[in-house]
Amino acid sequence: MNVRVQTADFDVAQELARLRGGDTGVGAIASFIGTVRDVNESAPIDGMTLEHYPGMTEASLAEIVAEARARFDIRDALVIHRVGALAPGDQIVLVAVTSAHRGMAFDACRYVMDLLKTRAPFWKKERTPAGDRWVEARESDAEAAQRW
Amino acid sequence: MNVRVQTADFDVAQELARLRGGDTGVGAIASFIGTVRDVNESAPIDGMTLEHYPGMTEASLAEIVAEARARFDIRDALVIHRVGALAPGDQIVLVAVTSAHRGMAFDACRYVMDLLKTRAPFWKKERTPAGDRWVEARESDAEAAQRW
Amino acid sequence: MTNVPASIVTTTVRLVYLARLREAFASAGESLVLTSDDSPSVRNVVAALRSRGGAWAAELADGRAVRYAVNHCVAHPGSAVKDGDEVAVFPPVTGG
Amino acid sequence: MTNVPASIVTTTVRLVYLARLREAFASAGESLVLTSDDSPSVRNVVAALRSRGGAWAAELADGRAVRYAVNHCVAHPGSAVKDGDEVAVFPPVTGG
Repeated sequence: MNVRVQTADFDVAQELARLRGGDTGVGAIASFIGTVRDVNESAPIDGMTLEHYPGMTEASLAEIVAEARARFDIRDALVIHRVGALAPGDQIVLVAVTSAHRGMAFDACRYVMDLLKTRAPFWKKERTPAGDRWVEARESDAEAAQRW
Repeated sequence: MNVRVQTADFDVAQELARLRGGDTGVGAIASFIGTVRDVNESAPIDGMTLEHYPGMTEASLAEIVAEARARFDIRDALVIHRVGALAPGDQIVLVAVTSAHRGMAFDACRYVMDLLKTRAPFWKKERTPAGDRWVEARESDAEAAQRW
Repeated sequence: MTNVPASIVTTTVRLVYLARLREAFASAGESLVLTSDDSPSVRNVVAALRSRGGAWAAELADGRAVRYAVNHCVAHPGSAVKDGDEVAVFPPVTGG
Repeated sequence: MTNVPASIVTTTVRLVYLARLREAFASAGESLVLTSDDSPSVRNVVAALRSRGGAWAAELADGRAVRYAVNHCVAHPGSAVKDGDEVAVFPPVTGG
């Protein structure tokens, strides 16, 4: 299963090894990890809670991966997104793509992240010294998704 | 030391953790791993030997990383390149970049790989059933580097 | 010509509210019965909610960024809804 | 005006051959003494090697893809070389 939503952390080396499996046709692995920062819009962050929409989340991620497979010449792709309470420094998301050559791996990895950011139903609620606040969507994310 | 040339394999999870260190200003980690394929230009590959030019290799990689730092708003960057005998499936190179947001991390990671491919003094010699052969430089790599 | 009265159709949808809207509405979801003489759409759902006033009218006002899904697929105000559909109402996503 | 004879300068460089060229030349490197009445460049080094004929002339012929470095920095045929420099001659790189 190449799309996972989980509260548990992940080990990127293990996940990449599993993704490649025994496929020695793979020459390139591009990956992206999103992590919790301790600051956002100049305000300190104590942590955050990731909420999602069970059912739609998995469908949405699977659809994005299927689109990436159709659009780019890749061997395989993986998305892991965590939900629940996270602390600064914690890993949030892993997107990894294998392909024969690096161009397609980079493109597909970025494509999946850009679409995930605007289409996958996750919401971040930050804990700050001034109280909790829902993170606002960034216009730059909409623009990144529209470039494709 | 964020540029390493070594015969030993590397663990990507460990390397990324070391790269991030305690920097909770990091929100994005883009990474790329190149691996040995079992086929190249339709011919089966039993393995390869990576030769390099000691001294220039490290200087060249450090220069590429410095250029990436100057050009992109990133927190840190790492390059590990293996040399010596490698088998199909083996990891060859790791490029990893940390930044606050994903755009710069993706750009800088790809930039380092594109420049490494055309400037860093490494040469691959493939072992094939028909004998050993030096890998020829690919025109697409020169084009990728020129896009920047 | 004779005017034939349109048949009155009721459509029951399951509503799901998420993230900031779940908190603003103080509800994770509910069942909503639409009464309409036409094919109902997400727009009819939103209109029914807005008519409640208060947080409903404020959060779903024109110009507010609200997203919709019907049966887990991204939807738009014009998307059709039919009996038994799950209609989700949520703010722009902020994962990753 | 009187013609003043130019002084004859010798420049000794350390040559490094890598990868396919190391094999073609059956050598990992050598010392080369350039005798020149002008500021020598990589071009003079290449000319001296080509004049040996055989693999040297073939591998370093015009139109062959050959790369150079002087003291570990990417260089070009016009790059100056001075006494004590390390000049590397190698094929286009293929790492990564």
